[in-house]
Amino acid sequence: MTNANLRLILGAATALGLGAATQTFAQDSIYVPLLTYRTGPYAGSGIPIADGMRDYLTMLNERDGGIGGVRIDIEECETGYDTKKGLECYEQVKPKKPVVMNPWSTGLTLSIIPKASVDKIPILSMAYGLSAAARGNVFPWVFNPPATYWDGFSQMLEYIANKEGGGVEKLKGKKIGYIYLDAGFGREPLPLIEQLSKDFGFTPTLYPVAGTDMQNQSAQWLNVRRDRPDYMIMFGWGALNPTAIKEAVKINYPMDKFVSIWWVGEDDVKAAGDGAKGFRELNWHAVGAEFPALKDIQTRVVEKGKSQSPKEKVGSNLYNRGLYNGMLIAEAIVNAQKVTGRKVVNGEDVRRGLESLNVDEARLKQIGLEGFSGPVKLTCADHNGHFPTYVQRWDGEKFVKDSDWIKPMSAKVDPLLEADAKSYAEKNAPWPARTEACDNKS
Amino acid sequence: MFYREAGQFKATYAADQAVFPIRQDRIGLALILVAAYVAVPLLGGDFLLSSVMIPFLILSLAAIALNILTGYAGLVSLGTAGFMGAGAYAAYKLSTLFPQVNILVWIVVSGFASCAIGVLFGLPSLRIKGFYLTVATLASQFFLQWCFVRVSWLYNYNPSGAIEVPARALFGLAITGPSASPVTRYLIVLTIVVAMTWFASNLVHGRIGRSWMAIRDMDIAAQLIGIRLYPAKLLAFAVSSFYAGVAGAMMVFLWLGAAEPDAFNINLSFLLLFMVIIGGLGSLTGSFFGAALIHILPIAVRQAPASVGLTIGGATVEHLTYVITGAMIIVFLIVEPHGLARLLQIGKQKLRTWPFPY
Amino acid sequence: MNPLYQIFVDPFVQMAGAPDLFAQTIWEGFVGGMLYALIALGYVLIFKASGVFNFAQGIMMVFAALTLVGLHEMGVHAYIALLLTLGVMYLLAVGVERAVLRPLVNQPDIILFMATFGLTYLLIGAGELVFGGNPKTMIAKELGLPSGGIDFNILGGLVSLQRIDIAAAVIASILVAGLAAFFQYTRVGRALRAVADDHQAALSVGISLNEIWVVVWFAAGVVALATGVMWGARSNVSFALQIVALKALPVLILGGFTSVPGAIVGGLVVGIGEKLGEFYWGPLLGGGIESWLAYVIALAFLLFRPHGLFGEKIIERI
Amino acid sequence: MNIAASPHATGAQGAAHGGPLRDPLLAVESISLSFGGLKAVSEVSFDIRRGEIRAIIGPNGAGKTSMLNCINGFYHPQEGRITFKGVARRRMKPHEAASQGIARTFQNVALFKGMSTLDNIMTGRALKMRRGFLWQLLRHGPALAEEIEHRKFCEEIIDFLEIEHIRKTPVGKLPYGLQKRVELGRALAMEPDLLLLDEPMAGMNVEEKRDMSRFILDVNRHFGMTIALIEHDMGVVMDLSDRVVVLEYGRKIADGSPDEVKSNQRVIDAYLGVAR
Repeated sequence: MTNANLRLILGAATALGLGAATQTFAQDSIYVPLLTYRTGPYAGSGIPIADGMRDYLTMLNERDGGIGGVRIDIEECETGYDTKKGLECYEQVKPKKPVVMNPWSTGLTLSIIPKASVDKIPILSMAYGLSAAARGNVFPWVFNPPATYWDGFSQMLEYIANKEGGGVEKLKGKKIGYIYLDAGFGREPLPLIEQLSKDFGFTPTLYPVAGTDMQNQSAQWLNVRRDRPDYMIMFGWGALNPTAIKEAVKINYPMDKFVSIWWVGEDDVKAAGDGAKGFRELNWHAVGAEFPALKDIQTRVVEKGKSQSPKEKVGSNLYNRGLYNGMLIAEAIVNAQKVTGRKVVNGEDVRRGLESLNVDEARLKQIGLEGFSGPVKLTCADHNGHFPTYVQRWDGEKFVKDSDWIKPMSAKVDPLLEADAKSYAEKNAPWPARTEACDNKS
Repeated sequence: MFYREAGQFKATYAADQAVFPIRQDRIGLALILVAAYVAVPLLGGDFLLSSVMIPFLILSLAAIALNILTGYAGLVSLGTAGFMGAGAYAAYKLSTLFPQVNILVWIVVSGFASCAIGVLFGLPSLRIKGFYLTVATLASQFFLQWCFVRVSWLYNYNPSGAIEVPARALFGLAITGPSASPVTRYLIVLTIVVAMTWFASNLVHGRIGRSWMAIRDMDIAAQLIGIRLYPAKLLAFAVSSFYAGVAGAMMVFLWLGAAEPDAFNINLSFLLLFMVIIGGLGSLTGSFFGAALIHILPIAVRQAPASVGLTIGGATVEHLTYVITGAMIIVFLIVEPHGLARLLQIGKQKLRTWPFPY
Repeated sequence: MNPLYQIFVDPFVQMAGAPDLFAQTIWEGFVGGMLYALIALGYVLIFKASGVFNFAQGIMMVFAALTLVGLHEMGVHAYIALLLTLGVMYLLAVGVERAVLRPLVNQPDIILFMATFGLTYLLIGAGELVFGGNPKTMIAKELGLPSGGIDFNILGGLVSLQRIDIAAAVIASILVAGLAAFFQYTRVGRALRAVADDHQAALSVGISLNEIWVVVWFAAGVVALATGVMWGARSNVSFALQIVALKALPVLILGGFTSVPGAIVGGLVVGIGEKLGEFYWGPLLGGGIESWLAYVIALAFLLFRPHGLFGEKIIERI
Repeated sequence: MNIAASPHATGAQGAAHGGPLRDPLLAVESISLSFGGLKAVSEVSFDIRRGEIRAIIGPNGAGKTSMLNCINGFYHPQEGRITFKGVARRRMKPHEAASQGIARTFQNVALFKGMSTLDNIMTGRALKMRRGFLWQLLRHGPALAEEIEHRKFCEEIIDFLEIEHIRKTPVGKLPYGLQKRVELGRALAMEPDLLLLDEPMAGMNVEEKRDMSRFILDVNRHFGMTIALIEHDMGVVMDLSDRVVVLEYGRKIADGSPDEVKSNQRVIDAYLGVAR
């Protein structure tokens, strides 16, 4: 280590550090950082999600002048879906007193979960991250509505059972293939599969795809061809999705028996051409732009050039996913204002706001999203809600609703969740016990 | 002008064999240490400590690890991240199996686990040379990453598939976990990095370092003067992966706070190689330079538009960062192929003889 | 079941039991291997002519495909986009020669290797900056590439060949034959072989090294474009594809850095080997072993032939 | 320089130049070496006696360097055996040859280009330095003492070779003549019993050659080091060496004192290129 070297770094770094610390923020706005990934290997899903989140909040600023009259200070920080960059973003936005953190990466979520209670910033990891975080009594600062991956898996099984004529007993003797990204996310359902296959008597066959081989899946699909599973369930991400759908088309796998978790975008399916018609995917919100809120976005944000999204992407599956996330943020803030009576809320307030979140059908209608999704209601104990989802079908042009709302198999999933939350707290002992008061016991 | 060695006569070989024979260098080093131990923690904010200094130091240590292997022993490796992972997972296993032992002990001891794995993957280096060996190290990278995903025992069967960092304390002061202050973590990282740099410096300036460099420069001649290539190369792998392991353990425990296998992916190996080359092959100082440039420069680039009041999308900045980093690598290689460390050396040489260079 | 049985008997029983699947596996491996071979060919071309281990070859593949699709998205007709992309690859070759190779001539191999790392980053950044970071769909249909499959009811079952894969094999063969003819029958091609043998000798017969470098980098760019189109059609066009390109490195180990036939044979060995390995032996380890299998095969192989399948054994002299 | 006084040095002190010589230090018996079908050395026998300067000469491609490579274990002859200090062997690894006391310099300088002159010569002490890894880590106490002791030794070599001024210069930047000298220094640092010099004067001007000749003679006379030498400059060979062995196409064609060799008809033919 030599002098010139470090002095230089120190100089630059001090400037950065002080710069970040001394920047002042007018306390007449609510600071909502959006940790997004518009670059890197997963940018394909990251871009529409980021646009959806951002556009919804921008629309509130444009239309209503913010929330409760207080402007939302929106700032994006690019993570590239990389935990290290994500942490840098976290540290960068922290001094500006963010009211809620949307990490949009499982790795980053895991990194900041322990920090949340210390930094007093609630984490909203919408249907990703740590499933066990649904247990509000263990993770008072983490929220992951509206469903966990375990819920999702059980809902897909339920869907399959319904297709077979209803009732889980119809799963008996069936062979169900599971193709997944061989990483934490795709491996998460494995214990559930092990248990449910015993309970329901189906035979699981597993097809892991390594992160480095997402674009090279012919061996997995040859295996599918050999094993001839009755149904395929997919937990894919990034380039895994389009490649898998193409390969499935290639081996003539019946598309109506191919169901995916909720991370497949239109482009992923389109790439496979006509053969992909009939592909199924789980979802909990509508696709399309025929909602008043989305129309407001079109007129007030996109057409004014205040969005980075191309016009035709507004209303696409993952755009609406981001929008739903934006809606949860906004509703949490609304709720926080309601609970605390303050207009300019902070992280602790929004945590309370999230814990007593109750977006029922009336409220959805009020915010211009009637029929966009099911109601969502969180409690102190349940930070997820385990809400029903539905299955949508690719008709060659767009996704259309293909099933009714399906409830998760909570009886099967809950014990696993409970055990997992307990084990997390034990492994991370001393895990702080919940001291936060509860506004919403039920 | 102040950088002069005039009047500093060395009466003993001991003085001349010192790592820093010139007095100003020793004073400079002392000043840096004072700055690092006193000024940075006092003046720096959380962002500076957590996102600039801690990653910088940890990456520097990892770059030293790679520099020992590549810069000193001449074995180009693309598997450093895998070895870092080995250290991180070892530290995690050890700290959860024996929570009563202090975590700092395990962070250091975990180096031995990655050391063993490094030696294992170093075994082919006897027969394989040059780029062939480089590609062979990729085998270790991908295989280790697969193990981190597949061997559930390594991450205690966590459904998240990740390793998490439990909160641990030393003498009642939290050193890992969320309540450990950035200053504490920074000082721990700094101390480990300084100590290990000192050890590395001793090693490379002595017999072992000379035999590594001899192998790097001309392995045949090295053999003919009695250096046994295989043990020396394996030792380089062992020391290098030990350092990488400790860096990996620190990365998870004192920087990231939790890690998925993807934290140790091939891109990290690439980045470390950049750091070593840009900083200077065969220079410990260079490892710090390289880490500074590759880690801190992009942060500066990301902050730059905002600080001058420009609003450029985060994605654009990210793309620009790639372009700038790439261009910079090429430009640096053209301007000074031996890295920043050599530039510094040349600068010092000029200062020494200034104003009469001849 | 006895693990030895599982490793040494069972896979072969399966192969014999379902010959159609076996044939299909070989075919899939063959197609994948062809593409690996093409990427490896790009490395070999450049290594032979300039001694540079061009790490950016993988990125050149993505960059070429991205340029093609990006231009098409901007409303350019597919074939014109193809021509323009070729132009871009030529400019890239000229640029690399001017800005990277020429200033770095006579530097050690490792320095040039690192410079291509810089090039990799530059191309990632530039590509995403211009065309955006979202993955794109390859314009296979617009380029007149066939789609769909042909099914053969043979071997007691079904062997299904994709038309696009057949096209890939045909195009790869044409490219290889074309390159071979180019080296054999043109002045620059012959000069190129001379350079590969001896830089000094080439200079002494009055061939400009700079010119040759441009030609070689352009040839590697053309190969990259072809590979990018094919691989892009198999999944999509995004920078994640570069990881696939890394698979060409074990191919290089097997084939040797300097041998064109080596790249082709090595590619096929790796492609077929990893498919067979994943399909028949993968399940023993829970599958997904393809990510490292090729590297480990190559590594094991290196221990016996340290200079690859076709690489020349170097007698060390002092 | 006190190489002779060091306990590791050979016992043969001050053998008179050209005088009666003792037992052979090294004997080469019917060595054959081929690469593929190409015979580099075939059935060559000769010996090197303690304390002498033995020259190996021959036209280009005669197998001289291959011969040296066999002696220090870099090549493994297919046939024949080599007896060094009374121990016969056919296969040996280069580092074993080094530890038994064979050092050498190279036709094309094989210095460690990235290291300074001093470090190159210090590397020659590698075999003599014994402090283990842990001491090396600390570089204090015994490790430092050892380092300094060997530094002293190397400084003596540096003095002897008159290269004090380039002590800290990276050898890659030195002119060729100096590099050759540093290489000799590195070989001397090994305190070998047998020193193999492969064209130590190639590419040097007259003055440099004179210096180098002086160093070689000094090393031999004052320290009694046995030297085997390949050289093309006949004047130098005739002046320096006690006995000369002549190779052509891998075969020995003459062996004897410089005068004998000079008048040997086959040698004259070989050098004049008479067709046979």
